[in-house]
Amino acid sequence: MSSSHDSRGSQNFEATGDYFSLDDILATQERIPCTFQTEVLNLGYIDPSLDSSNIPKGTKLELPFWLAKALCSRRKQCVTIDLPKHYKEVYRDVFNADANVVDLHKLGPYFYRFGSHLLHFEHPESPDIAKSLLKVFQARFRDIMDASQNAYDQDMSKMTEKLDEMEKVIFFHGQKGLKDLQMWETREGEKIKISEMVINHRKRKRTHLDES
Amino acid sequence: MATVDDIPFDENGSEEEGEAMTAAEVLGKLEEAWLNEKFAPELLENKSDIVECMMSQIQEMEENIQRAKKGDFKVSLHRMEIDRIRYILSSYLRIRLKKIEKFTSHLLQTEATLEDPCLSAEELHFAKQYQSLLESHMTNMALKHMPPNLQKLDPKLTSK
Amino acid sequence: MDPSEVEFISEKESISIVPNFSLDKIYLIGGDVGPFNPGLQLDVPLWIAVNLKQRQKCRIIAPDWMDVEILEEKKQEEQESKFFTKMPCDYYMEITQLLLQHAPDNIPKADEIRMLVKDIWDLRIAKLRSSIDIFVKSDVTHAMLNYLTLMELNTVRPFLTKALDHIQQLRNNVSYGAALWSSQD
Amino acid sequence: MSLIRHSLYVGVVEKPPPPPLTEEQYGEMEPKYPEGGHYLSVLRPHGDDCVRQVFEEMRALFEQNQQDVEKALDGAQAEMFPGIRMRHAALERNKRCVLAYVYNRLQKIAQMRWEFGSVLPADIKYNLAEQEVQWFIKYTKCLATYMRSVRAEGGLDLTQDLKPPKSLYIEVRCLMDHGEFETQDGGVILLKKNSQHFLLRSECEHLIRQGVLEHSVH
Repeated sequence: MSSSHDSRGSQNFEATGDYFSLDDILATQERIPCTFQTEVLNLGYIDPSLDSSNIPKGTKLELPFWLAKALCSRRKQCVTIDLPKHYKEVYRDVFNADANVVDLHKLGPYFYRFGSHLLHFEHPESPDIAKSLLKVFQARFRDIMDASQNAYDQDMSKMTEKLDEMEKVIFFHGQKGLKDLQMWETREGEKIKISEMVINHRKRKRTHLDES
Repeated sequence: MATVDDIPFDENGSEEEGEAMTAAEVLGKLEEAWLNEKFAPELLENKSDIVECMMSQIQEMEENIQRAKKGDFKVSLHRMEIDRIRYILSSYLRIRLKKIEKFTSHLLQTEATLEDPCLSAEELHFAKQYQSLLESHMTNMALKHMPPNLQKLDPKLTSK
Repeated sequence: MDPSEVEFISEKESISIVPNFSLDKIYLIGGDVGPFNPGLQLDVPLWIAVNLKQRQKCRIIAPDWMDVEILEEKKQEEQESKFFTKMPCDYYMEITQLLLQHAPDNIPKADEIRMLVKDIWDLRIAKLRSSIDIFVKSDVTHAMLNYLTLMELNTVRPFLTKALDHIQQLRNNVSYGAALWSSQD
Repeated sequence: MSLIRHSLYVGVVEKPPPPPLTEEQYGEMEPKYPEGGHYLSVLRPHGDDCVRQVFEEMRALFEQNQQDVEKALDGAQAEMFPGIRMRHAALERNKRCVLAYVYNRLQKIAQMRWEFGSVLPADIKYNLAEQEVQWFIKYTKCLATYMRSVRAEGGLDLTQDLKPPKSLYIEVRCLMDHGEFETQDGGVILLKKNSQHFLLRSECEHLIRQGVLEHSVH
């Protein structure tokens, strides 16, 4: 079945549809450097290094996106945020030079999704981040496409381990298309097959038996 | 003995703009609906009249086959055709069902506002049942164990 | 969509056969077929042709375009054109595959045909990939991919829809960012 | 009050979402991936204990917030506000994580109806919470009602005809002893391991999908 064609703007990463998404939950768990602008009573325990029952004003902590966002609402800003380092200008310049060599997985497996969430903070550099995200993907796209279409039989882990999660999804869709076509050409595709879940269930049972 | 060739074509053709369609035309419409549904990300308007018409065509053909000689060469072609049509029908309805499961609450919310219903009567029934199964499970497994102000699902967040 | 489904659709295409048996007209739901007379050529849907051939009840006549000379010309044309050329048949890949599998003895120069069709396919797929890349890198939101066949489009469809969804999202980010910027001015 | 250190999602699909607010810096989480970013199709046992721990954490957060709200109403608004907000965010986050956990498991369980059929293998059932087993049964019923309602006698079994048909009959090999099987034309055949049969595609598709028979293509 086709993907959900959302085109409601960047906000939609946090709006409808993604509430139950495990990927989005993981992406919003990524952390952002924050500085507390107010003291927070009784919550010092969230960071053992604080050594205090309160979080004093001026404390610098890396908070997950979901928490930073809640503390940053327009009504009253409890924290100010700094950009995570790989969304800063230095990194953007590196991407500009050659996006293809960058290991996006290492920089955060949800590079694009988290980056899009970051725009929520309306940081002065937001427009540049947005442009950079688009450019990085545009630059990397050809390699992802070619790799996914050319080398079904080769070990692709070298290629995929540098991909962001979204890129991986795209890559595997490409691989699947190629594989389906090959199955069709060899007439393997005609064959009615045992269902995936039954196979996995059997495999697990077998390893289980082997272990015991 | 009646043969499979006695299928009346035009009698069961559904009415569209007052004109009777032949069975072949209805089949064409079904194929079109199937492909459209396959490629559209959202749920399209239901074509239950076409589905019903094709189902009864198949049924009638099957009854005729029952009466025909066993091993008749013609029969096997008719049966193959039935298999092909049944495949389209079930693939079509399956795609719709998956979409209904995916967008249940959104579909139920908008269904009321639509002039032409998107869901067939049977699909609507399924959607309602599915929705209530989902909601009661979420309540029993999670929501009712949460603090009082957190026991509701926010439809703005959860319906897609 | 699985390629087997595209093939399924192509099996509706009409093809000529020469039967070796006789039978009255058959009234199928999808339309009449026949009558069949030994040695008399007639058109039937591909799925019936393949079925009859499997039972050795007919000889299949290769479609006009399934001809070495025509395909060589086609290949040349495809090579020289920047754009996709119109294929002689929307289901060239599927029909070639099916006929070469089930009726190779009825297709003159079957091996050469297989190679040529494969070459044409490869040329077009390479073109398709470059067009996709250009499309992704450019700022246009609609691509005109004239004369692509369903099977060709189908091999990239899941991949392409995912990639385009993603690009769309990132583009929206940019306009969202730009809107913010101007509202702050 | 203390936030309970827990690791929710040990029981989830193979790729664990992160724990909600935990005691130490929210816990580092390297999601383990099966190939292709697809979640494993077999569910791990339901993480009852972990979920219960999250509920306890939520209760604690909620109670603390209630106390702080009272203090805020007594005039300490500015001091209390940031803490209330933080805890509220953690509550919403926990809620989302638990709901996503429950929801994603349900999706898998529904999928099982399509792949295993209407009877689940015992060891799969064992990994489900009692309410999940009940849900499977209800979903199966709900689906059956729908499939029956597709007009015409007997309805339309949507769990078969998953591939375009190529021929009426197919050759199959039996992968295990399955006992007697009544064919559509009334005959009875014995499905014995390694025996080969020529059956109507429509009557043996389910058995192939469930791994009793193997479709031989030449």
